Amino acid sequence: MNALVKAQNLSYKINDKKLFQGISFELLKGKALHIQGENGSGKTTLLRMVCGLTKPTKGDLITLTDKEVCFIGHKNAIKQYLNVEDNLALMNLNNHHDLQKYLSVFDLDKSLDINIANLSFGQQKKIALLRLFLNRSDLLILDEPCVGLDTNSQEILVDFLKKELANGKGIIYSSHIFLDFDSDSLGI
Amino acid sequence: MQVIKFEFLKLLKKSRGWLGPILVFILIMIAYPLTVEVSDVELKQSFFSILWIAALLVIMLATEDIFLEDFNDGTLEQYAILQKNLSFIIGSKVFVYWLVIGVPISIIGTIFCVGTTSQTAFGYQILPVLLVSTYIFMNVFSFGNALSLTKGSVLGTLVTLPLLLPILIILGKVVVAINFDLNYSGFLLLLLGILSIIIMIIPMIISYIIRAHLE
Amino acid sequence: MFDIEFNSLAEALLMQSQNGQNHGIYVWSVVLIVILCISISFVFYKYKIKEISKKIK
Amino acid sequence: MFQVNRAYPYIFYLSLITYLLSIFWGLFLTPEDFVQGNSYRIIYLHVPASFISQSLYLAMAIASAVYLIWKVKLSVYLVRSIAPIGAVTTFIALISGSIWGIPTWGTWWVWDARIVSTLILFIMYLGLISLHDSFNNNEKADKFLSILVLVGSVNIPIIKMSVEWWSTLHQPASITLSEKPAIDLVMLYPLFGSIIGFTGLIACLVILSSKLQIIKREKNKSWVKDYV
Repeated sequence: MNALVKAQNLSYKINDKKLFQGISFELLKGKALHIQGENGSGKTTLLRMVCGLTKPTKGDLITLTDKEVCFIGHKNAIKQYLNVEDNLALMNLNNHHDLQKYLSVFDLDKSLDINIANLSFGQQKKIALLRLFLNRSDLLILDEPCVGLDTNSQEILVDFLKKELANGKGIIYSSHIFLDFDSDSLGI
Repeated sequence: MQVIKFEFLKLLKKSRGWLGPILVFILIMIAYPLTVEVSDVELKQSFFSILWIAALLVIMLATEDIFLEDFNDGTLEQYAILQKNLSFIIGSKVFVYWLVIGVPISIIGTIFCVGTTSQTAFGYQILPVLLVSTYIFMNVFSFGNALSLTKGSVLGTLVTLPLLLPILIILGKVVVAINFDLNYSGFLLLLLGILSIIIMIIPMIISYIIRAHLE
Repeated sequence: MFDIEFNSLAEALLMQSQNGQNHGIYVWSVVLIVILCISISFVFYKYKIKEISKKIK
Repeated sequence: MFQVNRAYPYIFYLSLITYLLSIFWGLFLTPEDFVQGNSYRIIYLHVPASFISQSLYLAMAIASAVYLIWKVKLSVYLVRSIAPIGAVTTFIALISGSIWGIPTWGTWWVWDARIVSTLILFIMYLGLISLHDSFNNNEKADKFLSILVLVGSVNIPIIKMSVEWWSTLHQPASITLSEKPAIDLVMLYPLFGSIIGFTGLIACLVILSSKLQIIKREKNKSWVKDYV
């Protein structure tokens, strides 16, 4: 048993308008799945379905992991009026042993006491990505993780994802920016 | 425990969220004597109705964005994914809001009550009633705001305010009971009973609603 | 049991009570309101159904 | 739905005739009330409306429970179609009650518990209508609507008990199942008749309204196209 997600014949419709239909896939440990599709084709909906937020109209979806799922969505889930340190505490990451390493990689270690509202969009995205880098999950679900990131950070992201794949974790992601690592693709 | 700590952190750093409602409450309590001819009798007659309505309106104001902010920045969806027990988080969120806003309002209301009626014994009886009723208001308005999460708070209030009118009627009865030395503790027990049902059920309903919103 | 209470139409419209007050205006205005509300709702729903059926066709 | 359609004219005419006959009976054939004079005849219009306005809410509560538990779509259509009709009947009950109040109590509005709770019921119906009109995602709106109806149903027992809780001007319910009726039998028969007739008429309205709701929501289905 090394499958993480099994999906069979997933369909979703909203107000009788069909979004997608008959999608089946299986995600094994140590594999990545790239969801591809046009705007409005339902990529985000499919990813949220894997997270358990949205229920499919038809079809079965099983997630076979007893750990929490790590989800990076369009919304950053960080508080604008708090500083970086408090936000890390809210995300339960302030005691993580790798925290200092990634803070310095992202050049954030000197702005711990700055309010999020004063940071740029890209920096905010980086803080949201710390949730990914310091994850305690088997299954990583990334919805457009590269929006607003510079090339350097994208490389760091790709390197990290490769390492996680080698560790036997599963990744499902959607991205319009090409990420250079080994992944299957699924078009919807 | 950690959830409660985090909610405290979030609410306390957002001073307009908690200080605003408390100041509005104080202002209402100061403003209403100006509208009556200053004679003690008239003040005492209308004091309690102003007190209940002020508490109701201020709690309504305070719960306005209790879920909206977390919904907009994606915190709620992270909660929904990470923790299975969403209703517990919601229950503690409402509890923290009550602790930070409802309790001060109750204490301030009691002070005003003692000041107006100049009877300290009234204060002892009014304080528990205020504490319980603000917690009930908090829960019900949170429910309303969860219903109309992205539609503005007017709709939610419109829809849930009718549910609170029976509570207001009981509060009116409480004042009569205190004034005439009648069965006061019976009403307090009734309010406590209503509260205990509400804090069991409302967080579950809200978490169901929020999951539906996230869908 | 089945005696008609009023002798003429005018009397029925006025509905004078024993205490001398004319209650007809109250009773008849309520009758009017009820009939209006019910018939307007019927007409409204019939019209709406017709309208949407036309649209679907 | 097709069976309902076939039965509809029978229900409609039968209840219309029953209603009109009992109203006629009540207005012209019953004796004058000793205390209230002729104004008591409003009872034949007021009581059916207030009875129905509460029963409709109960029906909505049951239908929304059915929707939330078994996900039966038809029941939430029922909830949606009942809401405006409930608002209309509550409106009738309020207006007829306050007109009745002028000759009997000398005032058209009293802050009496039962009247106030009927007013609350009216506002709740309006709130329900505004809630389900404000969502563009139908399934979401359905869920929220049925939750709100269920939570609001705590208000119904309060309406029922309020008269006993606060003794004021309003007379207690004229007809109860357990006790002997408080009014004369001669006046009771037409009252029963008008309640039955009015219920039938409102049932017809509900049928029409849910028909509209079904056609609206399922307009892409082929059977709806065949039907219209």
